[in-house]
Amino acid sequence: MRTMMQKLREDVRLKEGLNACMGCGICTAVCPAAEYFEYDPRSIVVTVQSGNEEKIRKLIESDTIWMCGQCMSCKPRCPRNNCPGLIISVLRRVSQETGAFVKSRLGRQQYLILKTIGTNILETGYCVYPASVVPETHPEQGDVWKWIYDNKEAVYERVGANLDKEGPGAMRKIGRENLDELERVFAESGGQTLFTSIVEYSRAYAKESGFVDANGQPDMEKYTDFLLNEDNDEK
Amino acid sequence: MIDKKHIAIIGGGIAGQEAASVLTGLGYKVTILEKNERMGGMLNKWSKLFPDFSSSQLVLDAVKVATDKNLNVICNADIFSVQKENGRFKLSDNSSLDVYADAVIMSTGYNLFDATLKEEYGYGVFENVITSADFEKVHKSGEKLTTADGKAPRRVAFIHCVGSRDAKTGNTYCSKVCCITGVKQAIEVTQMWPECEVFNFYMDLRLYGSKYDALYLEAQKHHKIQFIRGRLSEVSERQGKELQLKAEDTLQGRPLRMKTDIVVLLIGMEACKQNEDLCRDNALELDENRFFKSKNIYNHRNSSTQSGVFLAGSCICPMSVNESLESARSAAMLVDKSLKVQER
Amino acid sequence: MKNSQVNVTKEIADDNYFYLRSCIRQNFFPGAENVFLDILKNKLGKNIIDNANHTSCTGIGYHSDIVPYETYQTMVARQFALMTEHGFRNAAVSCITSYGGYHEVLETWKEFPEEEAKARKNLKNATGRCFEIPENISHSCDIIYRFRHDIAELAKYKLINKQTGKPLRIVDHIGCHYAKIFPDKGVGGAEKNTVLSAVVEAWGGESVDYPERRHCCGFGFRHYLVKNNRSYSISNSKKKFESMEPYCPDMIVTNCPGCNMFLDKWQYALAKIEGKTYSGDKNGIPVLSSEELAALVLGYNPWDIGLQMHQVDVEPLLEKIGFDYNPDEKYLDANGNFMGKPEFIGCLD
Amino acid sequence: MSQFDFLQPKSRQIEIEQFDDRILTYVLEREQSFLTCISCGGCTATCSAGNLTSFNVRKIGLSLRRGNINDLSDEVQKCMFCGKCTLVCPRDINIRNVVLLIKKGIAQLETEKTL
Repeated sequence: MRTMMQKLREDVRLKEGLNACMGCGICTAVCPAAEYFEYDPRSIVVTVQSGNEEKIRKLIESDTIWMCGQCMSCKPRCPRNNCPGLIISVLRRVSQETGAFVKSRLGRQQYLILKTIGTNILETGYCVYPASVVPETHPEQGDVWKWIYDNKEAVYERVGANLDKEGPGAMRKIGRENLDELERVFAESGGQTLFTSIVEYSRAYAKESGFVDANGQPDMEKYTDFLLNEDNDEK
Repeated sequence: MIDKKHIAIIGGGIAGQEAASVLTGLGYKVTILEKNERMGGMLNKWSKLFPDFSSSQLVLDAVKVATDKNLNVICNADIFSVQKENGRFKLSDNSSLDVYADAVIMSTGYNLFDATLKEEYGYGVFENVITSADFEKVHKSGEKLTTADGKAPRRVAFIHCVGSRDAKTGNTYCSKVCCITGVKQAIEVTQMWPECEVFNFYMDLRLYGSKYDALYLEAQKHHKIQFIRGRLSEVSERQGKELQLKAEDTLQGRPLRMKTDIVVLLIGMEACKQNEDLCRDNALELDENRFFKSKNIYNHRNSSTQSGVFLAGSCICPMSVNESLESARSAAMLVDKSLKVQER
Repeated sequence: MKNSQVNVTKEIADDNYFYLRSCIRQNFFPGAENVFLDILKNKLGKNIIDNANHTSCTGIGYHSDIVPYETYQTMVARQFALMTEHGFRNAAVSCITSYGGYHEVLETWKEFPEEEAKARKNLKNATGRCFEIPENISHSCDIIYRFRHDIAELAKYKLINKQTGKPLRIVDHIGCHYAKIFPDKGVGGAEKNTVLSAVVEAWGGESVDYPERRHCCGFGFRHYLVKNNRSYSISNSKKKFESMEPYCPDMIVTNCPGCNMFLDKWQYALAKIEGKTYSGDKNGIPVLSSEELAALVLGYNPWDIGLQMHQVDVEPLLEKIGFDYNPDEKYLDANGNFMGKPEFIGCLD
Repeated sequence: MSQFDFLQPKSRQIEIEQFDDRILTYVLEREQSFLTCISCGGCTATCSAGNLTSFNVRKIGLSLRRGNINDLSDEVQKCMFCGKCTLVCPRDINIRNVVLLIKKGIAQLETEKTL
């Protein structure tokens, strides 16, 4: 069996992101996640650098690796040219491939992201799509967005967009042939495998946690509900 | 035969002068070639020395070579070429100056790191960000350190490792003297302004020298100087030219933000740019940090990779004043030894 | 703040662009993309193509970790293939995440040629397409920066308060992925970025520095995407607003679609939560992208370019500039019929 | 319940200006040696309570310096006052007394509050 460290090292981004860390804390100083969470990118880098299997395993099972916001503010400051944000990406990949992500609350949310962004990508060709920014679940988007949402066709047309229509333009309908290509890219390059891995581990966890339907199969609607309302320790 | 031998010393700072004084004492003819108008080099810019706050003038006066018939001092001589010709060395500057010597000592010293390159610290942009060298200038003038608009600072922050141990600036080595300089200058600030809060932001405190740690203890105990372990990430300016710092309090693992009136950047030492010129026409080499490369760093530290050319002081690597003087004396002894061997 | 001491000079192509759209900008500020194309084609006489076959680069999926790097590289390769097929070598990128992503992929390929080979193989197998590495990748703000003086010459308005005659006080926010990942890919570098401040100054405004200028807006990808995580996002935007507040800015200019949206919406949400704004009035600080700002100085009809889609009302800003516009047309559809209006605009009642 | 309840802006960034230094002042007036702490962790390594619980003496010192009074009051309860920390301190700080003073200081603050 490959060790955690081997799994991490297979990713080129670890080579790009980790030279040697001297623990100065210049990354944590400007890290938006460190300001909000009990989070310290410096200590993550130190853990990965230690190569300690047990510690790394604990790390990828923890909430910690999911706190980074991927802004990469750490990158331009590091005096050793490391990039903690990139190291995090690698940890997250391994966490999802090995199923460790379901062991933490923030990790489990990957299922929610897959269901929203992943579905958007494959079905529309966009990461964000107007119909999916539902005002009820996005109250912070405000009344203007609600008005846009309720009058999508007219508003997008007014500002010259091409919502859901053929041809080029903003928010145009991305043609079937393009979506097919996108799907094949995902199948060919491991995107689909990752989707499946997230879904399968989430289903197993849902079942284990008792979110099952009458036939004893995982009830993913119930599970989604659970994830959406799962207690936030931060509050 | 000694009095027939001529030694050229490039650089009239404390290392060059100390070497000259040993060599003239032994009876050699010596020429010091100084690129500036006056002798003394970088130490001219310093006010008080660590660890005991002696005046730098004391050292400058002590190294001043007594007028000696064997000593020739040439200022404004910016040597850019050292060539071996018929077993001797020919040193030339940009004008018509040519000096011939049997042996050469490099004592070209160091440059200060250009703090504007560390853009995120705002030197040259925010008026209240100064360097350790700027602080010495203020101290030397006998004035008190004030903010740009002349007010007494309520808080001063010293920032360690500026231009040292930093791949971003290309200087991955430690400049060694900045830690203790930070402690010394912090104390000096509290001596100027007893009410002022003084902070040091550091990664490691590398207080390697004799009596340095005692100064650290004194700084904590008697001057209530505070030390925060975390490398400074950025400086920005708030209204009224007050500064804002961001670092991690690494011992707590939390980001920290602090307002301060003045930031002092402890800038590191870099090799002189003209070292490259000086290597061009001979077998001299530079090391990975652009300082002169020693034949070996243990028992031939003062020997360069060109036989007959010797190294003294901080052109080898960052050094404190006393190390520089010791290095100069040992370079001089090595010159003596090598010329005597030649003689035989 | 004085401009950069260490000048980062960056190549910005001067014509023949292949436009790569942004998911977020199309969604929230589609007018900004359209007017950018219009300015380039019809005001500056440039050749820029808007291709119907390109898709999302999947960057949001990549940074929220549901899209693996190998897939992301292949998606980027597909965009490059479309460029190659149309004979274009210069990309004009609307999204900052894509912009950083394209450069990240190119840097990876430079360091690890085997990754490029893999992406080529994946793309070929999946789509039959091939690609050449683009010569130049610029963000739309780079292009506006490059032609800022040409735009200034064509401008109908200056960024000057018409009543006081003083320049508008403008703070900028640079999207993190514009220059933090690769400082040499951003005008002015990562620390003293000048791509927006130079534009503001060229059009008569005053670029105002503020302490948290380089702080992230707080998107955080997964942190905004999951509702329960959004406190992260609003907390970081709040930090920026608090830091801007004492400088009384007339507006915020951004280069990143996401930042533009968050800085607009979080002002509203903060007002709802805390009962305060950071602008000294009830409206909030208007947030415009560099595309929208260019369109304004060129005198485009604000409702053609979609400024009615902002939560913080832009009308007070239009008034300040002395902009000649018709407030009654704000909520008319393409045929001039009233399409209803938002229940509430701005931040506080 | 507001529709915005899910949003709770906050920051855990340390703001030096907002330090509550009442306990620190109280301790320093009575145990000046604490000034010279270098956060080496020698105390934590030898601590009897720390070997059994999550108690960390070095961090107590930090919390004291950074004015985190809330953290302090819970933490100091875990100290067993064995005094080993004082024996190993390279700066010869009477750490045992520091912890004792923190307890007293907090108690005094509480009394002031109730008065």
